This record gives sequence, C-alpha cells and structure tokens, in this order.
Amino acid sequence: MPDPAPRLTRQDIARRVARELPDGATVNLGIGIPALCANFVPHGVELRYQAENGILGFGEHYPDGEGDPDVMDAGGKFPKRSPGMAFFDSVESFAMIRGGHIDVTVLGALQVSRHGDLANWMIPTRGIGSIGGAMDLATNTRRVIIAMEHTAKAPAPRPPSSIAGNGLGVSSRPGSPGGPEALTPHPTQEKNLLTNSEVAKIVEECDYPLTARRCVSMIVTDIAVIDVLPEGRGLVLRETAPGWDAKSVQALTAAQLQVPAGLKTMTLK
Amino acid sequence: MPDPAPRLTRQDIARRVARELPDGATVNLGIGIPALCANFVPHGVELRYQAENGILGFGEHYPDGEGDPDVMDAGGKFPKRSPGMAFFDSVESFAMIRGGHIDVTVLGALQVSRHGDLANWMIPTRGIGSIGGAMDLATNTRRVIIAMEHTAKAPAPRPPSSIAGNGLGVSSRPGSPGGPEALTPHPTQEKNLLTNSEVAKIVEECDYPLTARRCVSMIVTDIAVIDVLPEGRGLVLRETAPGWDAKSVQALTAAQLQVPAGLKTMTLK
Amino acid sequence: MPKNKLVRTFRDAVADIPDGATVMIGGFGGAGGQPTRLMLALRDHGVKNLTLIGNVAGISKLTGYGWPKGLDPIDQGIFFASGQANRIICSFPVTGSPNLVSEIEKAWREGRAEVDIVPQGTLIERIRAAGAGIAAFYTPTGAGTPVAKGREVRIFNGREHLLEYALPADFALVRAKMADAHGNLMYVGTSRAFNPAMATAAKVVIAEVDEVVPSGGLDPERIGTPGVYVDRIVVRDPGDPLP
Amino acid sequence: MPKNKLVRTFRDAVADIPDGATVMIGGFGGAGGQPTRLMLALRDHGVKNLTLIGNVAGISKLTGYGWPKGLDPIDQGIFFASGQANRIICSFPVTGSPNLVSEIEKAWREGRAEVDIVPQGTLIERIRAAGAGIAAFYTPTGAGTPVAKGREVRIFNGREHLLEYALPADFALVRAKMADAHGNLMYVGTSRAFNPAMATAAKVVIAEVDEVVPSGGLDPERIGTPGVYVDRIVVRDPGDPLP
Repeated sequence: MPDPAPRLTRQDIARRVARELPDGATVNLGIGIPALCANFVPHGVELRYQAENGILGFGEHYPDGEGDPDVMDAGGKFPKRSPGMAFFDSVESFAMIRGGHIDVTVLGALQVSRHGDLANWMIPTRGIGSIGGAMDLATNTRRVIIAMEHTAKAPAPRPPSSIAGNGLGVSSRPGSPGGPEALTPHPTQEKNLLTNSEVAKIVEECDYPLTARRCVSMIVTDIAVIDVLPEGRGLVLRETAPGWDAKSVQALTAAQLQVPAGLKTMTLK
Repeated sequence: MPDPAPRLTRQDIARRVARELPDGATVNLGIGIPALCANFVPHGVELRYQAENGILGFGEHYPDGEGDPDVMDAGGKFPKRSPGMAFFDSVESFAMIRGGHIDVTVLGALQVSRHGDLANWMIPTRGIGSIGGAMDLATNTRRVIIAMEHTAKAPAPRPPSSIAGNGLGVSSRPGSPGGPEALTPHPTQEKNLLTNSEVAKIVEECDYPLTARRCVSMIVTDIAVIDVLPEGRGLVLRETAPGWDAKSVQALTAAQLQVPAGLKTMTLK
Repeated sequence: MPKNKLVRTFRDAVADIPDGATVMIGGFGGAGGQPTRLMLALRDHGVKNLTLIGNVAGISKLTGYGWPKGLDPIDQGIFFASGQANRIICSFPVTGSPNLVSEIEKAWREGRAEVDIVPQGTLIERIRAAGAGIAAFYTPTGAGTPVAKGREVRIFNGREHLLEYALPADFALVRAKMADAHGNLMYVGTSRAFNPAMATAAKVVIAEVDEVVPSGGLDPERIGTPGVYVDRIVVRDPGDPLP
Repeated sequence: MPKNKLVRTFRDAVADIPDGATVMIGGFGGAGGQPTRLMLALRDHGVKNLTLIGNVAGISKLTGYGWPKGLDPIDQGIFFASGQANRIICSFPVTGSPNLVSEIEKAWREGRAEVDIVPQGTLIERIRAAGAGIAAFYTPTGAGTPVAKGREVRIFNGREHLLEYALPADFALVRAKMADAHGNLMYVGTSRAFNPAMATAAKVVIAEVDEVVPSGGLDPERIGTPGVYVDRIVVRDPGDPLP
C-alpha cells in the first residue's frame, strides 16, 4: 500500500510531542528527534530541562561546537548559562531520575511493543550498544513519550563477511576465537517486514534487547499519535497525520491498534 | 585493694590519646573525654577533624554558647571558621565515615570486651539510648581508640517505683500496658562489681547492647593504656598510670590482661 | 509540580498535613538548619498521631545542644510535650544521663510514644534511598548489635551486612538560607545536614528560608537542593529573632 | 594519607599504576571534567592489561561529542588504540551508527577487549556505593532487560529490582577546576559528573586541576570533593591549550 500522504518531518514529530509537555514540568529529552522538542514548546509553557550529566534548568544552546565544555548537556552540546540553573554531579542526577522526580522524558526507540515495552539501545546484529541514561529514564520517569519515525528501513541483506556481535548482550565479551561470524538477517526484521524497504517498529513483542518493560505512555511518529494503555491493555490510535487514516497507519504497524470513535487528525500549527 | 596512686584526670586521658593521632590524619572525636583530645595534640602534628554533621577541617571553638549556629560540630558546639574547611551534608558525611575514609576515631565507652567489642550507646536499665554516629564510626573507622575512665560507679539499688525500660532494644516501644516495672540491678553489674562502689568497664564479654563487634584497637583510661589484639587475641597492657602496676590495673579489670615484658609507665608531659 | 511555590504563611504551608502523617524534620539537631517556624506552625496546627523522622531529637531544650546562649531552645520534643506525635524514628533521642529526661524519653517512659533508634548513617542513607529510587541497601553498620534484630544479614567480602530499606515520608519540613523562584535551595555551613536528603524523600516538601531571590539570584554552583524537589517555600520575617 | 599531595608532573603522578590495574576515569564524556593530561600520561607510561571504568567512552574522537570545534578530541579510546586496555566498564561505548566504529568497538569486534555496558544510573550508584561503604543495593533499573542476566531479582513494593554491587577501583583519575593545599577539590558546571563519586571509590585518587590555591583559598561551601579522598594533585601548565 503506497503512502496516502507525505510523512511528517522530524520537526513536525517534535512539534507534536512538545504539546504534551505540561507547564512547569521537569523534562529530560533524549538525543535525536526528542532534543528538537525544545524548539517547539508552546508560548506560555515553561519547562525545566534536566540532563543526565548534572544540569537542571538550561535553555538555549550555543551554535554547534561553540560554548564552554564545562557547561554541557547529555547530548554533548553546550547550553548557555541561564537564570535558575543548577549543577550537580552524576550521583545526584541519577538519584533525581531513579527516584522518579522527572515528570516527562522523551526518547527515541528501535521498537515499542503493544504493552509499552521499549527497546532502544542495541541493534542485535551489531552485538554491542550504548545504554547511557536510557534505562534509568525509561524505568523511572513518570511519563515516557517516544518520538520516532513509524518504521525503520529494512536492512540490506548482509554480505557473508560482515561483522556481527556475539550476542552476549550486556557484557559484550570479545568475539569468539574463530573471529566474527556472518549472521543471517535478524528474525525480527523478517517477521516485521512490511514491504521490501520497511520494517515495523511498533510490534506485538519486542525482540530487540529491552530498555525497560511497560514504560511507554505515548508514541508520536511521522504518521500517528498512539496512546499505550496501562497494564498491557494495548495501543489506541489517537491521531493520524494529515491524509492518513487508521487503515494506512495499521498497515505500517505490526501490533493491533484500537481505533476509537474520536480518531483525530494531527494539527501541527 | 585501695588505689596505689591517684587516677588520671580526664585531661590526662585526652593528653595520652592525643599522642596516638598521626600527623595528617583525619580524625573524628566523640563527645566527652574524646573531644578534649584536640587540646593536647603535640606540636607539629596537623590533624583534619571531621564531624558527623558535615564538616571537615575545623579547629578552635568559640566560647560556650557563642558562635554561629550554621557552623556547628556534632557535639552541638560552634567552631570558628578556619582555612581549608569543607561543608557537606549528612549523606556525604556518612559516606565518608561508612566508606572507611576516617583514619582514627576516639570514642567513649560503657563497656569494652577482651575481643574489642564496644558498648557505648545504652544502659540496659534505662531501656532507651542514643546511637547517633557511634555505630557507623565504630564499625567503619580504620582505628578506634576508646578514651574513658577505667571503671564506672556502681549504681545505687533502684527503688521499687523506679522507671525502667521495656528492654525491647532498638525499637523502643512504649512501656507495657501495666506501666513501668521495677528491675533488679542488671546482672552485668553484679558480675563485674569490683568493690561496693565500682563496676568494671573492661570485661570478658559485653552484656550491654553492642555498638560494634571487634572494632576497638586501643583503650586509654585513667589508669592504663591497653592494646586490643586483632582477631580476638585479647588485651595487652602497654602502660600504667604513674604509681600503678599490672596487678592493681588487673584488679579493676574484669577481663584478663596480658602483661608483656616491656610494660611502661604513661608519660604525660 | 506547582510553578509558584511561594506560600504566604507558615500556617498555610502546613495546613494540609493530616492526622497520622509521617513528617521529616530537617537539620541535624540544634538551631542551625532546623525548620523551627514550620515546626511551631505544625504544633499550632494541632494535628495528631504524627510519626516524626529526625536525627538528634528532643535534646536541645534540656542541654542547649546546638543553640546559642540566651535563647530558649526549641526542638522536636514540642510534639511529644503537646501529645501530637506518638512515634519518632531518629538516631539520638535521649541525653547521656538518665536524670536528664527529654520530652521524648518522658513520652516513651509513659507509654505514649514509640522510639525507633537508628544508627545515624543508616538513617540518612535510608532517607536518601527513598529519594533516590533505591529500594534497599546493605550496610555493615549495626551488624552484631541490637540493630540487627529482624534484619536480613548477608556476608559481603567476609563482613556481615544488614539489609536496610528506604525510608520515605508524607511531608518533609526543611530549612535553607535562600531560595529562588524555581525552588532551588541554598544552604550554608553545617545547616545542610539532613535537609538535602529529606527534600528528596517526601511526597510534599516544604522549605523554610530566610530569603527568596528572583530567578538568577542564586549561584548555580551553590544549589544544595535543585528546585525539582521543592513544593512550597515560606520566607521568614526579616529580623526573626529565632536562629 | 600524605600531607603534601602535590606531584610535579603528570608522568610522576601515574608512574606507579601497574599492569592489570583497574582505573576509573572521571568526567562524563567530552572535554569538560575529563582528566585528559593524566590520561595521556597514563598512555605514555605504557602500562598494559588495564580495566577502565568510565561513562561515555570512545565517542568524542568520532563525533566531537562534548568537545569544542577545532580541536582533535581525546577520549578513552586512546587506551584501546594503543592496546593497553582490554576491558572497559561503562554506559555508552558505541555510537548510534554501526558505521561509526570507535576504537573501543573496534577492539571489541577484533576480540581484543571486553565491554561491560551498565546503565548509567547503576554505574554511578555502584561507584558511589564503593566509596560509601554500601556493599550492594537494589535498583529497579534494568529489570526485565538483558542487564538482569546473572543478577539477583527481588520484589519491593510490587516492582522487580536488581541487586547491584559496589564497584571500586585501584586508581581514579579525576579532573577539577581548583584544589587547595588540603586536597579539597572545586568543580565547575557539569564537569562534576562522575568525578566526585570516583574520587571516593579508588585506593589511590589522582586529581588533575587547573590551579592550586593555598589553604583558605577555596570557599568551604563550594568543595565538591573534601580533601580526605584525594591522594595526589597535579596542576596543569597555565595556558594549556587542551580544554
């Protein structure tokens, strides 16, 4: 099924997510699309941004590569000093995160399941990944919003000589003595293959390594806004991108979407 | 057996202990005789005093009751601000203590056993006591020195109407519905009764509630200096107060003292 | 999380603390860092059956501990004298002498109060754990002592450790020198003590401060409690005679 | 605890780090707070079989993460490029793209290095625990994920938690803005990060600072690492071009 209308830009995804951030909230934005949300916060809404490396209350950034390396955010960018900021160390920063004191986090995802499980730190065929603050944020933040493209590109068939991890997971020990071995395409990707070029990221069960279970509250993509019901009660399609309908969104989704009577079109003004 | 010579003053006990504090050491002094040690540190020895409430590197105090309540030590006294001080909160203060970063602590005691067990926070007949920082300090400091009088006064027989705790230990729940009950003198005090007026504080086994097991390295009293050998290998009498000998010290001690050939007389200049 | 955290009076700040609440009281013991005005307001509020969490408790009134000369010390004993508290979890509730009997010890002797005595390092670590999302931890402190009673014991590196649980509260009353419009708190000297940890560990955190400054008025390097933890701020009258 | 903690050169400061040592490297990832001169000295020292403990590791060189424009970033990858490290415990060792391969990922792919990937909050809490005398703790982070593999799982308040152990080291290399004669360290901005905790968690703590001031030269309210933790201090040359 061809796309019925253009997909949204990364900026539009961020713009839609930004509306979910309530006035006064303390917010941690992941790298990528999530970080863009700060550019689209509605007028009158004041947020307090927290970053894992120990900063609360930053705002504008210096142009790329400029600024003071002693005032960084968790994405490695340099925010300007702004009134009301607080600096603290990583112990305090993760006490804040783990203790549930962050109101909302916006993260990217590789897969989200119909139960709200999140996988966003390792592509299994790579065999090694970066967890960073994602597990602490996803596990312990009051509201976890995923901002991502609805589908991923299907991987090209891997040449036999390609490098692949040993699948040992978190403790990634050196490759087996025989050296790297070729892997066939990951079974997930076959199961969730939608077309020759696209793989679903919203799936029945994640088979990528999890970041946290049942943590996601909402998914905003380039074609839809989806609520994740608590206690594994599934996914509800709330909004579609202009020109998209429930059927066309479902076609790019490998988990069953519940479609309520009040399905809306995303507004992006 | 009458005392062969005067017992030392509290100041003299503190003076003797002060010589055990090595140059450059970080030291936590308990209240009472231990706090007096700071007055007798030998010339040329620089110590860094730590107090549980979150201060490192204090020195001189204001006269009693004067000073700034925002700069206190753990005894509730007000030290003057001095160069090189550091303030921190109680989390950090006990991370420092529990983590084994204090070189020496000097504490008072109710009882010390021949294995170096320490009891210093509750008189059993009272039924309630104050632990404060004592357990953390005694359990985790590299070297624990006890500064105390060698014996305690024997308690007067308690009148039948006297109040007594319920013996519930650490969680001291309200007295039994029948109200407070009279207790006979604590069996310890009978066992360790040395004369009609004195009870031993250095004992075979503590029967007061413990502060920590096998934590004490040295005991300095008003009549002796005693080393506690590691691994429960007992007590060694190192020094006696002027005019006292091993026999007269042993007579006021309810645990066996090993007396080496090199027994010395305490010098207090 | 309210954006405007300023509350006009101490009375208003504690007005919703209900009977039976668990309330943390910051500071160490002594005047510095103690939320004395909030404590007095809570007493006057008249709420009952409180469980308090503090450190040195009920000692200052008797001994002057941590109070400047010439003032009548106020301490957590006020809630036991008034019969409002029937339990306290603390490290240091009685004096060194059985003849110097605090309001807390008196209430305990009379069967009106339960007193849970916790080693100070374990107490502050349990409070921190509650704020930091740590459900429980193993500490060597208290092993082989009455503190170990009812505790799980486990050996690490050949040493006995006790399993200790996070200790949260419904409300925390804390004291700081200054606050800004975001609720960031700045402490001075040893008046930090239990305040920063307690400010992370209660559902509602109420701060008593000497001064509030506008956004940007505090050095970001000197924030002891980031504003994310603070729900309400009450400012003392300038020239308040209480330390 | 030496009274004079000042060491003249970076080379002297790391000279006794032996083959096989476990070395913590402070900062967060990026130039700020990274003990870059100590790292370069350790590399030049030529020691082998190191286990490193860091956070974001080996990324800056590839992506410029946390480095100002126009400089050639230095990161923990130098120890893998040189073959001196064969293990790293960290939270973020690879880029988001399999095509941007760091020295650490390369060493791992080639079977030259073991990489233990730990959630950042668990990593810093384990380091803190090592310094704070906490043998182990229960965190909800990682439950139900590959991180749980081999971990004890326990339910608290209806949630699964993992038992995580203290993570100490033989040496810690940390970076601060200023030190005083007592070894007190002052940090600025986000250059705190992993430094203060690492400074508590190693047998020998070596601090790289921009400036040393005499006793009394630091504000006692601004000490990020009290001197009790610090064994050695090395001062950078004024005008060192490295951030």
